[in-house]
Amino acid sequence: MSLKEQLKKDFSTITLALMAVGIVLNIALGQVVSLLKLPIFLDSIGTVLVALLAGPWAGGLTGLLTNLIWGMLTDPVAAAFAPVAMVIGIAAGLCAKYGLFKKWWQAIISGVIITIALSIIAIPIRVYMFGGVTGSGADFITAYLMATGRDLFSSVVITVITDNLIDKVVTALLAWGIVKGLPKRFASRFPRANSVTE
Amino acid sequence: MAVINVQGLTYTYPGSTSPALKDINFQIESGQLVAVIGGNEAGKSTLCLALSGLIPALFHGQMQGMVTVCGMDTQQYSPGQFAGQVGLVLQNPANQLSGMRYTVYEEVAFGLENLGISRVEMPARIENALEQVGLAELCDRSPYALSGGQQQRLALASVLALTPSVLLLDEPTAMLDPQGSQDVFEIIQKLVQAGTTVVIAEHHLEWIARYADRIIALAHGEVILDGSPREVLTSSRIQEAGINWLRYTQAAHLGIARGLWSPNTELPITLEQTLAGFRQMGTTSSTRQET
Amino acid sequence: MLIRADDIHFTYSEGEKVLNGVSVTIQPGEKVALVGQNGSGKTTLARHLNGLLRPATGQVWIGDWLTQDHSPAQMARRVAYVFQNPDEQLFHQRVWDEVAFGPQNLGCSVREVAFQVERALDLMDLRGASDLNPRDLGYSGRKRVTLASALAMQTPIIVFDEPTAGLDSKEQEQLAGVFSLLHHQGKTIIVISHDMDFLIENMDRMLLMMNGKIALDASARDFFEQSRILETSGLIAPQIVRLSQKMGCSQVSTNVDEFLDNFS
Amino acid sequence: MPTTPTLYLPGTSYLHRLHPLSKLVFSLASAVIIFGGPGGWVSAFFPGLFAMLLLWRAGLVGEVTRTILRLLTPFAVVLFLIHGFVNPQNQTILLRLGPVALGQEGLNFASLIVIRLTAALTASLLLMVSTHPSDLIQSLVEIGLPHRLAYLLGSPLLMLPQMVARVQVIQSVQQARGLETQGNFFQRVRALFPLVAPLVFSVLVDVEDRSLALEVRGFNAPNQKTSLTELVDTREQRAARWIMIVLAGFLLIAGIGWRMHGGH
Repeated sequence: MSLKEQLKKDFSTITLALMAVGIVLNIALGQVVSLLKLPIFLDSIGTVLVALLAGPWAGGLTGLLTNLIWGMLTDPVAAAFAPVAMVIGIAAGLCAKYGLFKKWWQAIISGVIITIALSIIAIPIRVYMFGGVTGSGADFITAYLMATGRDLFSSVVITVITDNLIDKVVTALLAWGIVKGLPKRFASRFPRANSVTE
Repeated sequence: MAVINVQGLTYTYPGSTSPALKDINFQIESGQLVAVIGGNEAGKSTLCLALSGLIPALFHGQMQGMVTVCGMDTQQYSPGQFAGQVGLVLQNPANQLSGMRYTVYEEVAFGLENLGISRVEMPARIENALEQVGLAELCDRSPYALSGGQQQRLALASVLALTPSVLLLDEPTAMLDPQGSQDVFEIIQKLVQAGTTVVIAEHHLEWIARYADRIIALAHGEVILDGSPREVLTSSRIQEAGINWLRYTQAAHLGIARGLWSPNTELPITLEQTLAGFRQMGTTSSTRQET
Repeated sequence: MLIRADDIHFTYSEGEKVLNGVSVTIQPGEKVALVGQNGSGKTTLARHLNGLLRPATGQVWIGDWLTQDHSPAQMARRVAYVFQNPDEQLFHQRVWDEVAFGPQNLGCSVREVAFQVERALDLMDLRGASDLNPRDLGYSGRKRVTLASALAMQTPIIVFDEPTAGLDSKEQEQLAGVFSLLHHQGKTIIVISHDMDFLIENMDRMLLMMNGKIALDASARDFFEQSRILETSGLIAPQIVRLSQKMGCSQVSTNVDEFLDNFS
Repeated sequence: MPTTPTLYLPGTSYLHRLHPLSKLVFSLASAVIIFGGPGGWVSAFFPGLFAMLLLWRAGLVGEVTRTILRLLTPFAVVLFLIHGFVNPQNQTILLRLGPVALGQEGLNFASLIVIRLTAALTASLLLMVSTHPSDLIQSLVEIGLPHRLAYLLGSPLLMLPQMVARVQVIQSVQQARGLETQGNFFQRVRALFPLVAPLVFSVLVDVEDRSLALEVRGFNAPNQKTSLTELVDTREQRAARWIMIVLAGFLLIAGIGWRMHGGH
């Protein structure tokens, strides 16, 4: 089957519109966070939502494309982290598939699993391409850890996990709450929503 | 000739227990302007989707009966095949922009590109469509820089460029201000004059009363009335459908008891009919007094 | 509670002047309609009344509060504002909780919240829906939830943005009933709307906005007598007004009964 | 409503006129060489310098430099501080400031990273500033990118401003319901769901309409699609693209070999 046919089969037009909206949500929700001055990014909530509603592959693609588009919009550096965003979507979709998004506490566990999965990809990129630095507040953690004598790699491991843990747990909880609250008619268009609501 | 033929149509959305449409039967002749009215949840939008072939193709509900549009059975053809035959315009103009094109001109081209129209043929069709909706001067603007009314006209142009023989409009003016609604209504009138078949779900009764050839009233998914505007809009049964009479009709109806409106005169639905009816009574009563 | 705007001016960051010297006083218990074309500044003016926007120059008083001294969340104690699109506010899983959100934000006691929610649900005919997911309701149901949410806040002033849009005739009549009830309770009702047929029957006073100014401020009857200014503002007069004018009645009627009285 | 600002700078320079694929291949090949080529900073320096020269000839170097400074300055400062002062591999001490010391090894490493990123950024900006996003997408469709993926890449750019505007509306709505968005930490955490959920719900409600609108405009029509605009390609550009691909592959293999023999 060609890529074209495969895509058509997996992604109906409504799934496609959902993914496009998921990408925009990833980018737009940063606004809310900056408005509330909270120490999270929430830049993968659209990815996680798509993963819950349309499965791991749709989620992964949403994440990947979000960062590529981010690269076009403001910062080509974001494109380098596209594989990380993809892993977030795939991990969230798999968690949902195996029933780890039914209860709020399961959503927290999923948030932790997503964090671990993304770290595996994010750490090498951060260390090799960026010298372990991102230009954000998290760099203080890295600096502190290195000052206490740790090497660059293990400092970045700890930084990436602490930096992402709260964000991904909050993201997973919000996404869980939203899918739970979807109108029935909408949820019926996305049969996978059952893996959260039932 | 009937361009739309609906027979025994019953449709239930997935996950729902009661049907959204129940045993609908009607035919629509070519070149007519047919209005579908009804309260909220009466089934107007569902009917539009069924006539456009999007139900059953995209919604996995239960459909019984048959819908044929331009001789094509909606259960046998895909929405892609209907795209050149049936145009559909929805309520919210912003949701109908493709999101893929940066100018009004290119936005109209989007559908033509999808249908594989050759590059040589496109400009004439785009310009014609923009001309019809009065957006020719704004062709280089961003679709997102337009007002809601202009965006809705753009949605119309995008569909018109595909030269459909049937145009379905699902409450196209619901989100527009009076000026925007007026513009859309004028375009629709011209299209009907030019021979397009138009089915419109609309709650702006005054306009329907004046221009529709026929009205189908829905309540709870069933057709409760189907006839000329004057028949339908003056029937006491449309109250069941959650629709009040026009003030003109109300005035005449209450006027009967006061001797201001003749019980033999059919109730009015336009300003002119109302004026004529009241004046007629006024002159007859005054002549009676004189004699 | 008295509303007073003193010569307010306002410009959005894009630079276009939206309010250009608006002064208006609204007495407690008035039913006021704000009309005008899109872009005339009526929504901007309404958002000054609950402190969502603050005037560049001039002052807005709500009772003894000056809006710029209070956050929008504080202003919510005095002015409730029902936005047009219900989908842009509903987030709870149950209708009951959604309606309780406002009173809870205002710090009402649990018992007070319960009382206000029940009352508002009754008013909007939502008693049977209180345990449903608000998003499972139809459009008008969702709209009624937003109306109930505002009513439950027990503010002396309520602003409604296009309240009749998307409601069918029956639901509009129900809304008119709620308006008259609120009016009897002494609340100030401010309605932004294009629906002239609804406004003429339910509002006392009409404010026409044009180019950031109040172009006409009159009782509903006097307002529609001014046919020339209405034409330039792109408004379409209500059916009953056109009918009474064409019939050559000496006075504009505001409803069908009045028309028949005037006519005979 | 404005469209999303992107990195694209409208213009008519020779770079603007090049086929998007030529610039895309240049950017990608540069990235491969910069991060994978042999010789450390040498592999990064020359593609970066070459990209700068190309931009300079097109008169775009000023804008690009500004963007690079904006994106990389904070990053570079932190990078030099961290690696200069606290990299455990620092042995050659250049300067001692009380308890901390500036090390040569850390500075070298930081310099390498900054050179690489500057070069990669220059090469990718060469594509971004001179190519309209829709032309880039069209060029990809012409070499076989499924139009469904093209939709996913293209439509978010134009939807974004609508959604950002909606964030502001939702903030207003919930503030009008008494939600405090500027309070203490716990109040702000509490405000998160009421602000996020309606945005998500309201856009999800639109998803169905969007998909229907695409369907009725033949998005899934069975025929071959055409295109309104034509991208100009030349034989020279096609040849240049192949040369760049081969060169990047060659240097990548050389780089792997170089690393296996101890380079880094």
